[in-house]
Amino acid sequence: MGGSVFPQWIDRARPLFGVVLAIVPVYLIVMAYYGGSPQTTDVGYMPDQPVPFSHALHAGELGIDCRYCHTTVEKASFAAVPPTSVCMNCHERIAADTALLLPVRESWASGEPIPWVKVHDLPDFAYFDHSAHVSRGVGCLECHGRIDKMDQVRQVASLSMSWCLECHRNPEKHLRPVEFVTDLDWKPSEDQAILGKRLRQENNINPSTDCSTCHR
Amino acid sequence: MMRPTATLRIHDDHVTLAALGARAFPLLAGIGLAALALAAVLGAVRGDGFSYFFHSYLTNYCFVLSIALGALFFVLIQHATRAGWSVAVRRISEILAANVSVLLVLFLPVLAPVLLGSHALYEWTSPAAVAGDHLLEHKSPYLNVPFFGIRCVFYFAVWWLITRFFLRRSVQQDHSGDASLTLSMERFSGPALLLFAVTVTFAAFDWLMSLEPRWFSTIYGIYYFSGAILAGVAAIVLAAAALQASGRLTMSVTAEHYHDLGKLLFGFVIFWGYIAFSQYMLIWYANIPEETVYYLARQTNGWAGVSLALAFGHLLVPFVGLLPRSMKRRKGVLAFWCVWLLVFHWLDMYWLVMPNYSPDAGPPFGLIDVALLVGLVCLYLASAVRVAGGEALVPIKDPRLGESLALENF
Amino acid sequence: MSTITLPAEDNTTDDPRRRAPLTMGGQTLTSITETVARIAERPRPPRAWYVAFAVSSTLTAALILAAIYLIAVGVGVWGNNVPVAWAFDIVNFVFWVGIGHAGTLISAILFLFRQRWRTSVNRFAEAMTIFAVICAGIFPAIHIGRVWFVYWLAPYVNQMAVWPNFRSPLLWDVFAVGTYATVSLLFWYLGMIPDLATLRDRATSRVRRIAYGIFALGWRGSGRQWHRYERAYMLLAGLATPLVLSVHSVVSFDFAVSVVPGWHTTIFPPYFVAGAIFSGFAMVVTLMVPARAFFGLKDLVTLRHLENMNKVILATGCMVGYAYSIEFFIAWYGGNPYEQFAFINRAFGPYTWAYWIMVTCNVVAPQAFWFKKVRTTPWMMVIVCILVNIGMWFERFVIVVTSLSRDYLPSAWEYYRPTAVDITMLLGSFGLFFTLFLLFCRYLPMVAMAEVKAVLPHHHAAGDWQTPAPAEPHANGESHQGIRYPDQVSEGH
Amino acid sequence: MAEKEPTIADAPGGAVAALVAQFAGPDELVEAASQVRDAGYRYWDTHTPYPIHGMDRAMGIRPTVLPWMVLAGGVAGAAAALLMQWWMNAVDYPYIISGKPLFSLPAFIPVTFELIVLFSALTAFVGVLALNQLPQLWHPVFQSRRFARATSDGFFLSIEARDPKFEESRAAELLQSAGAVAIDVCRMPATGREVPTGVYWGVATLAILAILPPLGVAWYRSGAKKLPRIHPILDMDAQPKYRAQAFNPLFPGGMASRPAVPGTIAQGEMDENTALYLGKLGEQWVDEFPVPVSMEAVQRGRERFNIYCAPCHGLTGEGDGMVSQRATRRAEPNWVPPLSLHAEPVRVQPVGQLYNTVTNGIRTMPPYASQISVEDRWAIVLYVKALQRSQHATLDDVPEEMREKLR
Repeated sequence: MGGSVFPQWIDRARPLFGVVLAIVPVYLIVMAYYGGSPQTTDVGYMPDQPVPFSHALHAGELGIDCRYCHTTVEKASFAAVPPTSVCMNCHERIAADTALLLPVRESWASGEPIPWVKVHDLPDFAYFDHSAHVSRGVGCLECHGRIDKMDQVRQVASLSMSWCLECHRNPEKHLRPVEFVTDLDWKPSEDQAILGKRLRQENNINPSTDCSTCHR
Repeated sequence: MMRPTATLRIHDDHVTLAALGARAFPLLAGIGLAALALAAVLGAVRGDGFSYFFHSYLTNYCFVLSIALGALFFVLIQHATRAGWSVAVRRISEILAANVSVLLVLFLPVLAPVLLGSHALYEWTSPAAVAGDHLLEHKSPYLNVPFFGIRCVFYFAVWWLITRFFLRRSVQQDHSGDASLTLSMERFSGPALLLFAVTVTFAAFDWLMSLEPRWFSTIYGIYYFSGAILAGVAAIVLAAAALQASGRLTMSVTAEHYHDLGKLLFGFVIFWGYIAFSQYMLIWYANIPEETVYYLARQTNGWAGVSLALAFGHLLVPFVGLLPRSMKRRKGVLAFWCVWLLVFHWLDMYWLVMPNYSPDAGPPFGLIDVALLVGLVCLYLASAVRVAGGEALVPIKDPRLGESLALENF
Repeated sequence: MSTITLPAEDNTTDDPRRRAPLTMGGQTLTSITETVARIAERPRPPRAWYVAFAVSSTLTAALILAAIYLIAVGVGVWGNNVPVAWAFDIVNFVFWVGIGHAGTLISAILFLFRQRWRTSVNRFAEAMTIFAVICAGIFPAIHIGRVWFVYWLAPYVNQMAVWPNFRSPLLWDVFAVGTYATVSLLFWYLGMIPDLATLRDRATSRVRRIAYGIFALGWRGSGRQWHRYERAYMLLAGLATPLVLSVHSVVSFDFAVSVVPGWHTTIFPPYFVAGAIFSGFAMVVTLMVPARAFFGLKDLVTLRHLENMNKVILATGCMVGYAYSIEFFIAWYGGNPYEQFAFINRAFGPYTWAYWIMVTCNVVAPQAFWFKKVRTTPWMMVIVCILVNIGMWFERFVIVVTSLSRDYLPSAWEYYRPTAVDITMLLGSFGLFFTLFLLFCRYLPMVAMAEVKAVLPHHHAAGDWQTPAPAEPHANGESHQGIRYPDQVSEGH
Repeated sequence: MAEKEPTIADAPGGAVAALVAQFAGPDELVEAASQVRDAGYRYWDTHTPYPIHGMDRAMGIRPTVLPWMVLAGGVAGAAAALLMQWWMNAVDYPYIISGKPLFSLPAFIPVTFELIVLFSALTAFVGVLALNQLPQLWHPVFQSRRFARATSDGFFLSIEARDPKFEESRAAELLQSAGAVAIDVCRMPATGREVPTGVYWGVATLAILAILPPLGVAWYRSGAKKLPRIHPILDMDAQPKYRAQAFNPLFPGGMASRPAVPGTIAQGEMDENTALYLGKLGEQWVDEFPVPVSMEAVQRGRERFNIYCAPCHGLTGEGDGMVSQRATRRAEPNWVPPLSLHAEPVRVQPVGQLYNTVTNGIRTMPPYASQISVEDRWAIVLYVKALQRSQHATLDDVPEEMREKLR
């Protein structure tokens, strides 16, 4: 049986096959990185909330400080979602009859909490202390973005480990005077590098990068 | 079945020392004795109770001994593997190995003072040092003078028996051509290797490791062995090259043999590096004070330079140097690397012994070291010349000689 | 000494005046091809193959089920406890990695030592290596507990912004075993390309021609190809030789860099390597003896080959015995009470049975190979080799379990008992090994045909002292039957 | 066999591609190879079942560059390993482990060694295939029927037609005189020369299909998503534990955080000090601050006031906060604008009463006890007092040296 089972063109097509074979692993790796990146999987999470609460209105237009509602941010490890009573501080009298606020009133009446959907949710194996950051001058903006411009809250940072570490290793870029932590519109009055360095020294900020800092 | 050319080669070759031996022996013996005498005088002048002399002597003795032991191992392993390629150089290694009686005599300057109650070399020989020292007391059933002496006698007896056996049989075959002698050497080579392993290990423990009697390392015997085989093979190459330079063996030993010996050198350079690294790495990593103290002494007070010199000179440089094929096939180049390796093997012995003498003052070196090296090497060579006598320098009737003469590397 | 005639059935002569033939039965180029290729070309293997395959694949299935159960439930289904956190898993890992050392050793080191007898057994042993490394790789991967994160061991750019710890011996293992598996596979495959081409050219069905054709890569056995091929083969052999030493040394570092009594001892690297070769060769012989009888390879894999391997087993067995003794001696000599306790506890403590199985099988049993009769009698050598394999498994068991079970703190002392999952996975790993091995026997050339042909006497006679009788070719076109040569070969220089 | 004429087998097909000659044995082939080499051909080769000793010389093959490639591979492996370990463990992720230096050469040697071997071995393998131009599944010599023996027991020599010196009859003559026992003429196949367009179409289709996944990911990445974060392996991501404000179906209201049992007094909240906690002593509002009065307290009070009070009361306490303004704008029917804090009734209130208002609310103002701590409430009262004072200051309040200016 003379001859190869393979036709002659097989050899001519070798460069083509070679290129395809070389591209396939590169393609798969790039896809895994691109598709698996937290930029893809995490950023942009914008769930519908039971009440169409607008931060753009309350925090933006009305200028209510974050801490009016999220009262624990400065002293607890978690940033509390306000209880219905805080809503009712105003909405007992303002827009008290609107349909949009019906779930709030129902909650107020029944005592059942409003099932808000958590947007910035870290994995359970990561320990995060909110107060440690806010009370040292890491602005809300650094993690949450311009909440005061969002009608519906959306995750803007990846909240991945490398993202955390980036700041823990070089905190200067992300520091501001403590009194401005909630000021989403704040701009440094001097070079951020110099300011950050000074603030870091003044406040003795030495973020740990030990595993047990976050995984405890 | 030998090719006619191969058979002719061995018949035409100049394979005995003949007159050279008669000339060289008195010269070597004279120089050796004179150098030893000079060293003894220098040692006495120092006025340190011969402490430096003994340490330097042990360094140089272990160096010379390692050449003989390396050559002995070469003989044994060739028989154990029924090697054919090495037959042309096997007699050289047999002769280099069979100097045990002289080595025993030369060991007396180490052994006798120990027996006579000197504590210059070994701390554990001093009852004052042992008393109250928990570790030394614990080890005293092993580390005591009488048992030390008995073991020394045992090592030399074993080596004497083995080397005699192999040299005698081999020479006998030169005359009788009896192939069954080869068979008997092959059969004995296995048990001989076992005895060799045990004696070399414990000799290294006794003579070198016990210099620092609180320290220990299970790989120590293999460490000494790995350097010894390197020294032995290097000596075989140099001996063959020297004999060829004197017009002997010019047809029997070819570039192919040098190539194979060079490969062995290359392999054992790596093996030494592997063993040395294993010992260092495991002690460095575990970081237990009772073990690291050994390396601490060798990387402080100027000893770090010696340690680094060993890493480069004993491993990295010869590794690169012996890697190309052409380096192994050219006699002159290979001889250079053999001298290089012997120098660094000597430094290795020095590194084992001398930090014990001057852990704080840094590496000492003086005329006394040179005199002892020259003296011991010359006496050893004189003995080798005597051992070779008038016999052939190639096992001329070995049944596998033809195979060796026709050796061709791929 | 002109022509030497030998008894046809035995080439185990010790006569130093001649080299025993490497192959028996008057082999020719054609007969070698026929003998080896026919095994892979049978339309269906004999019934015994099916029986063996059924058994081994059942065990493999058990392994898979046990692994799934373990992954689903957790590592707690093993008998591992505190402080014996390493037990069967690491024992099996070290055992299989050790078994995997024979192949590359035969292929690479014996190649460099010009031991021509290796040609008949190297393919077989290399295949074993790869299968053993596969079996070995399973255990540490599972032992990490979250097997789905096994890729974390690799240093890749990740969103956690962390890198593996290169100062950890466990990561060295990843690199060592990974490199070893890769290089062994390359070496095996490169050596097989000419033989795959043989199978391709003999294939009668289109499927086989395509399948073997693809894997033979279009090999034409051309002079220029052989030239580079031989050089590449030698380079790979040169690389694999230190590699094979490094792999088990790195495995030994897992133990020896620690400060656990009984683990931290400097002789571990060479001792582990010797043990690995020891167990690997024993496994080769154990499998080779039935395989050569079963597949009709007795003329290619002769008693001489087996005897040579048995000698290596004897030599490495003595090295292992040496290491045991030196360890014991230094444990006393070192004067460290913990070290002393560890060794006394090994020999006379709760695991005394394991220790004495180990000593009996590893040190005493191979001493039988001092006798030529045992070295050259198949059933005897198989018994010894099986004992050695058992002993080497127990060696790892003794090292791992006895040292861990008696921690520094007596309050943490615990006796280790394997669970059913442990035992299933041990047996299952054997099942996987034999399954792969049986597939190899069925579809691939078991003997390196091209290499055996190359050591038939005529070939290397060109520059050799053994000039054979002039060849008498019977070349006559279509009915070319190959060329007969005298069956007298040297086994090495 | 030299006297016997070789058989020449030809087959139908296109142009001649190669001549394949069979030889009786290796020695004959080596001899023939040196003849063909001397004849000056370039594209020719020998084919044997195993490497023939001496063939390199006979064919005039120069030593391959492969060893140098492998050496380069090894050096690259060493460099890559050392750089990688240095960068990863000593620079980018420095972390002290078991007291070892960040760059620990002894510990880095095993991996360095393994990568040297790995890179060298891969170079050797890829290099030998590349130099041999493998895989090459089709070759003219495969056209020869007898060539199949080249991998078993035949010894062949082929001369390809692409050789500039090739001429069929001359080449055949040369092979005959060199002692060939048989010669096969290999011709180009009539069909199958060109790569079928289907292959290109297939590759193109795959290429187009391959664009879809990245496009999909890009789309998902760019927009807002209703799906919570996708972690393919959740593992310990969701642990069986409850965090603050999490949902737990076991409890009423689904609240995982349990409220304190009624009557519980947390540490530090034992409100025995009624002046502090209630702003009262008996039935009387306290008129003195039960906390230290300091500038820091005023600052703190201002900050808290701006957070909690300013939305309605305005930053100056005039009652013109943003919320109030918006409610007024929207004409909320239930909305009652807050009283100015500067109004007389408020100004005269004792601090205890102001504190009570913050704590418990008053009229339409809700209580703020849950949002503001006791200390902060007092701070706010302090700040309110300061605010009020600022609107009703007398000249006596101005420091002496400044009074002149005001006049």
